[in-house]
Amino acid sequence: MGKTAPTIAKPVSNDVRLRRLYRTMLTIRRTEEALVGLLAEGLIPGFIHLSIGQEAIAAGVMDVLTPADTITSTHRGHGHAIAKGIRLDKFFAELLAKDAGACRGRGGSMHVADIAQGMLGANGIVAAGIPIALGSALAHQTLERDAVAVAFFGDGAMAEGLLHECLNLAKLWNLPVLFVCEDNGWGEFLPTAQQIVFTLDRLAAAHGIPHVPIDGNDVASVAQAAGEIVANIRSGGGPAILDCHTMRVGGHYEGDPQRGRDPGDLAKAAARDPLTIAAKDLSNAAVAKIETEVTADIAAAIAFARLAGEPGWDDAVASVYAADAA
Amino acid sequence: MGKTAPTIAKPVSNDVRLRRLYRTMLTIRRTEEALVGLLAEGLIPGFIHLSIGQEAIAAGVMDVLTPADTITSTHRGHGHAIAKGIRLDKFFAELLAKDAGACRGRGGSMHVADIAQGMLGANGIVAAGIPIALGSALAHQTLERDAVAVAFFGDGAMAEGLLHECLNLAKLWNLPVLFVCEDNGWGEFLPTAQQIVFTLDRLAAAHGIPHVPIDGNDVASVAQAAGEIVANIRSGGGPAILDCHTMRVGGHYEGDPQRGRDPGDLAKAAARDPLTIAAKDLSNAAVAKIETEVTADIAAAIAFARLAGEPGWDDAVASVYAADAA
Amino acid sequence: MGELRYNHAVNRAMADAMAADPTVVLFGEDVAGAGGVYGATRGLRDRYGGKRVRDTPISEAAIVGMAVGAALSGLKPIVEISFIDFMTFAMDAVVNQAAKMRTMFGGQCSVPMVLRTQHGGGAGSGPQHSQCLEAWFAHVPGLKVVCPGDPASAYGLLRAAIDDPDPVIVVEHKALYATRVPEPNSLPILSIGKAAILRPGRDLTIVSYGAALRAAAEAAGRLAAEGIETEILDLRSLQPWDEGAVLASLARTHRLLIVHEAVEAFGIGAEIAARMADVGFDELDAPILRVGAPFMPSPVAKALERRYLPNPESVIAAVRRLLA
Amino acid sequence: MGELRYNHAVNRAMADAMAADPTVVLFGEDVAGAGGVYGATRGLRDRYGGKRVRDTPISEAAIVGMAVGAALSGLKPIVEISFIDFMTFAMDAVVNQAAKMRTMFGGQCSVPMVLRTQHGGGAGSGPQHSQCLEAWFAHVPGLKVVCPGDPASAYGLLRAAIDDPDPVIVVEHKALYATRVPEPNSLPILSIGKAAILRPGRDLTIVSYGAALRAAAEAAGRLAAEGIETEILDLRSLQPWDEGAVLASLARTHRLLIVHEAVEAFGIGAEIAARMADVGFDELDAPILRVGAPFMPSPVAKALERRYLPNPESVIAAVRRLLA
Ligand SMILES: Cc1ncc(C[n+]2csc(CCOP(=O)(O)OP(=O)(O)O)c2C)c(N)n1
Ligand SMILES: Cc1ncc(C[n+]2csc(CCOP(=O)(O)OP(=O)(O)O)c2C)c(N)n1
Ligand SMILES: [Mg+2]
Ligand SMILES: [Mg+2]
Repeated sequence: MGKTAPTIAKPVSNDVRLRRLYRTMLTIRRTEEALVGLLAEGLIPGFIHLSIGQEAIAAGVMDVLTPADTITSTHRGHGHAIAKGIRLDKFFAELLAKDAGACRGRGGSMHVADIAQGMLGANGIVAAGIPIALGSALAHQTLERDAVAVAFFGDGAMAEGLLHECLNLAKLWNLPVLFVCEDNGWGEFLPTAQQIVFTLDRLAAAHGIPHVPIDGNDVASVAQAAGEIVANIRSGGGPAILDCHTMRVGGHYEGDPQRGRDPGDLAKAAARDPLTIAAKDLSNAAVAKIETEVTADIAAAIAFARLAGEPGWDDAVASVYAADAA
Repeated sequence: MGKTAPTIAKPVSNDVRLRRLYRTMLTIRRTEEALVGLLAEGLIPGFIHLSIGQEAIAAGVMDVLTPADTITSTHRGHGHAIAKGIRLDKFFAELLAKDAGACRGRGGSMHVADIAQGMLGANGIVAAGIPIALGSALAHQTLERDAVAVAFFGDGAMAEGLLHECLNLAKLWNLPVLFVCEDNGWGEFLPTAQQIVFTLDRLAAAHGIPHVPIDGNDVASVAQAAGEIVANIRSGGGPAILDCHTMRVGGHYEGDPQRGRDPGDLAKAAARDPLTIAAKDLSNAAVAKIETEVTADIAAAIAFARLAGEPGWDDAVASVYAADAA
Repeated sequence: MGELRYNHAVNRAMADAMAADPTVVLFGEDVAGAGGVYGATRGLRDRYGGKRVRDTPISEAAIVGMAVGAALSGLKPIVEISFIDFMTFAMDAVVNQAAKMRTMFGGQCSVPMVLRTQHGGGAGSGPQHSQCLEAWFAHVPGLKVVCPGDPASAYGLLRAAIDDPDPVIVVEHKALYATRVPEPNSLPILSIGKAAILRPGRDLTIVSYGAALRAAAEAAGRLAAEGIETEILDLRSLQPWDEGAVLASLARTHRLLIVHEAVEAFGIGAEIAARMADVGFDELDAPILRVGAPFMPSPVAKALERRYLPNPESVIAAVRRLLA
Repeated sequence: MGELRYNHAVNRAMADAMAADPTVVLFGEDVAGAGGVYGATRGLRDRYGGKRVRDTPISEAAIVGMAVGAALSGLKPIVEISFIDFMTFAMDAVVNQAAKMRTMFGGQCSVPMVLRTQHGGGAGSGPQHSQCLEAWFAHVPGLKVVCPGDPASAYGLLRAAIDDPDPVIVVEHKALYATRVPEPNSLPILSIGKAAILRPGRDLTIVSYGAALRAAAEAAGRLAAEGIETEILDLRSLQPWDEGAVLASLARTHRLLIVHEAVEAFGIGAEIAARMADVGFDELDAPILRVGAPFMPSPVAKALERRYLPNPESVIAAVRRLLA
């Protein structure tokens, strides 16, 4: 592709960066905690899947992306949307299925998107976002944009043939796409160890795709690794895999009784909280300040969402096709 | 599975075996050559895909299977059906879409099946036979049968996600299934080198599945390797892959002008003819005798097929559901 | 007197079939350990063992394809695809393989598999988890499709599906799993292809199935207060569907309304209307009307979803048009 | 005077669109090097380069999914799936993704992709390569479906599909690729959703599309010799379909026959009949009839396949019933 020198989106001092990363993670955390309450209030339709404990991946990867870069997400996509820059008020309004939502209340939790920010949608279908990211990368490549596409997927999605088709195609066409596996050890109610026999590193090796394993709960490491890999992809290096080891703190969906789950496993997850890990390298004052600011932002966004109006029926009916189409 | 000692279907002296293998290959060859003529006569509906030059794989693998073992095949499935024991008269009648055909003339070339022989069908859909073989293996395992299932597929099918889902599942459940890749270097009109970035050996390694590469044009080697692998699968060893390197002598379908193809490549294929290779270790007399017998068998089968009646309309209409169903 | 819940009826059908026939097996995502997303498979692994009741990876295409192969080789597999929306990954195995094999292989084999899945709205699950795609399957020769609207049919149709030598798609409804009826005296295996008259009436016929029956029943109740007597037919089976029963009812009432949750355009109701506009033409005293979802994806917002789904008001409005 | 072949018209539509708009790209199995199974993409890579015209591996699910992503990010992808039967692997991308995004994302985006595919029989290709599955797509809100029956529509509808901001499925027919007409004076871009009157007539209306139009036309010709004047409507577009044109024709003839190659049950014709049994009820002087494939997989044997496909005799028989 003959690109110019790799650009990292927001290169600044480590401390500034860590604070930014922490803020993003905390925003995701507090947002999802607030969603639990809103769900209990009966304000959120359907199921929601929380990424509590996994925020470092979204925060770290998105930190090295530009607005021109695109991502596709999963059913567990709140963090991706927030880290990619969706406005919080529109996010909450969307989760509450309000007309002022990012998707005018027609997507909800599993389909949050912010196309202008390059967030091409959470996705209710396991693995379905992966080829969409490939297609977006194909557009970047064909139109010679200095942009990459990122496909987020869970470890359970590795059993879908679609991922395998996409690995092959991405390499074959040298697409500027980053595969990010959020390996939380679970696919719904069953440990992925009981679902998947291969490991992603060996699969990647079979395809000749670089594979970088990383502690997905250490946001600084994620950002560092993502930065290097994305720079390489930007400069025409072709697809790569970032394999993030993390833990699902909550259930598969909010309210999941987590029957089969070992309590020790839950304790382990709590001990590896990405917020705690990041906070170690920040001053207490910085942490407190971020907490205050984030809390205020979220409160404002929720207030907005609560007051926002319901989506209109006629608007929805008219939304299926472009108005100006033949 | 705790099976008893592995059984090779038909263990006999090498010479007897080689003659049997040669006969199978020659039957496939002469059958397909005859099909070319029948197609030109306008007697065969639709496209046909010939396995000329690839007969050693079908002959070698099927030689180590018992009638209880099951196989699933591809669009290029004539050889598999013949080697698995379909009656030639019913085969030809099927290709001519006659009522006396193995499938009463309703399958034709791409859907030849002989369920009683464990031949669960050629298949017009790339990769679609693979999970069917897995399911058959699941039945063998669940019902504690001393049987294995074999999935034949082409190298082009490696791009279908379905294969990858099946590799994972086969290993996860330790299914008695053999994956046989017929790697002829082509997927339709494009070399597979331009379609697939990974190699099957490394893919197999990623799954912890044994992978045995073999010269697919040397029938003795194929039979030898298949025998050992199938014995291991029978004794509970779980899935394995037999990766057969071969060459497509003709076009993708009979009549394919083979535009993009290098003539040198065609010459190379001719030089590696599996019949020639096998004949080296047989006496001229033996070869001549087999030729005579096979020719006679095929002539009789074709005569039968030509005279057979057309399938009936009412029968076909009534064939969609079981007559005795609720 | 106990009660029978829809998801327990589904469970009992599988349990009874597995007890009766050792070749019946069940697999799907989270059916074994977790007992299914809607609890319909709970306890089956404990009772019938891990060999017969298995959790699968998230590989819809492969697991439905496996069911086909298993059915060809002596098992009677029940495979669960937890949302019909995910069938989009597994259409080949059902449509190109299972459905065609009996004919295509000249009667050499049966494919006695059951695909249990679940459709519909009411849970705010949004556009990718609320579709009603049963019309796709009804259009494919070789498949049978049933859609139980109450616990007794859930039992009776699933048992029939498991017994059937051909591939049957059983479409349950997420909003029905928790519904219950008093424990019936008997729980017969039903016949695929037979409709049931849920309510007799002389003024018009409503043909419906699945969860939409509730809207029809509620509407009929309210209309009865005005002296309008609605006959309600529960199709139960969509392929084959009981043309004779629909025609007989039409011959009594001369007015037909079809109600379903699927998108109206090109839905199940289209075929019923089309057949009645042919074989039932002389019986018709009024246009054939349909109530189905408008041509748009399922809304997420509760108020919109309520309006999107068939409801007593939309049914009553259609009835008034029909009787006008 | 030259001639225009159907596959050349398809080719020219893509070539013209690619010349007019650099964001139009094409990919699919064997579309670049080989020029497509039916030659419809021949020469396009030479003219527009390997970046815009690409051969793909055999990965239908991924390539259709890629088209969705490409369409979201500034390209206008045309993706070819060489047989509609293979769409069984790629339904998620079309149905759950492309179709829903405009609504589901609240109007933030268009998904201007075209999926070219091919259906139908007549080539002895058997049960897995002859299906007509267009009704599946017509049932999905958010998709458009067109089905050109002649070279000029093949051009005009494909151009319209490429220009359209929404996902359009273009269903060609294998038996039409080699058909030709005298080179038309002009080759306009057609409007999706508009039917065309191929033959005016006062006695009955035949609504049809695709290759089945040939049987309808042949039948109409023979019937004309007996003084029966058939009006033939080519739907061209199946979703949306031209309800106004069908109704207007019915209002003239008062008799309706729908002819298509797809399996009759739950096919495209069902919806047309159902709508006319509603909005056109007062115009009907006779039952609405359909000619479609019987409920069975496509036969392989030539004689059976001929009988399976709509043919002048089956159309004439239906017309006689209609006029009886
Ligand atoms: C095609 C498809 N199959 C099944 C499901 C149901 N489902 C939703 S999330 C999920 C588990 C996904 O696991 P993983 O990819 O690891 O993501 P995680 O939930 O762990 O973040 C499943 C099976 C689905 N949504 N789509
Ligand atoms: C799902 C599907 N996609 C595409 C095709 C068209 N097709 C038929 S054979 C073939 C090539 C298969 O290549 P390979 O698997 O290597 O088998 P070979 O023909 O070389 O024996 C293709 C693309 C098909 N039949 N099914
Ligand atoms: Mg996971
Ligand atoms: Mg090949």
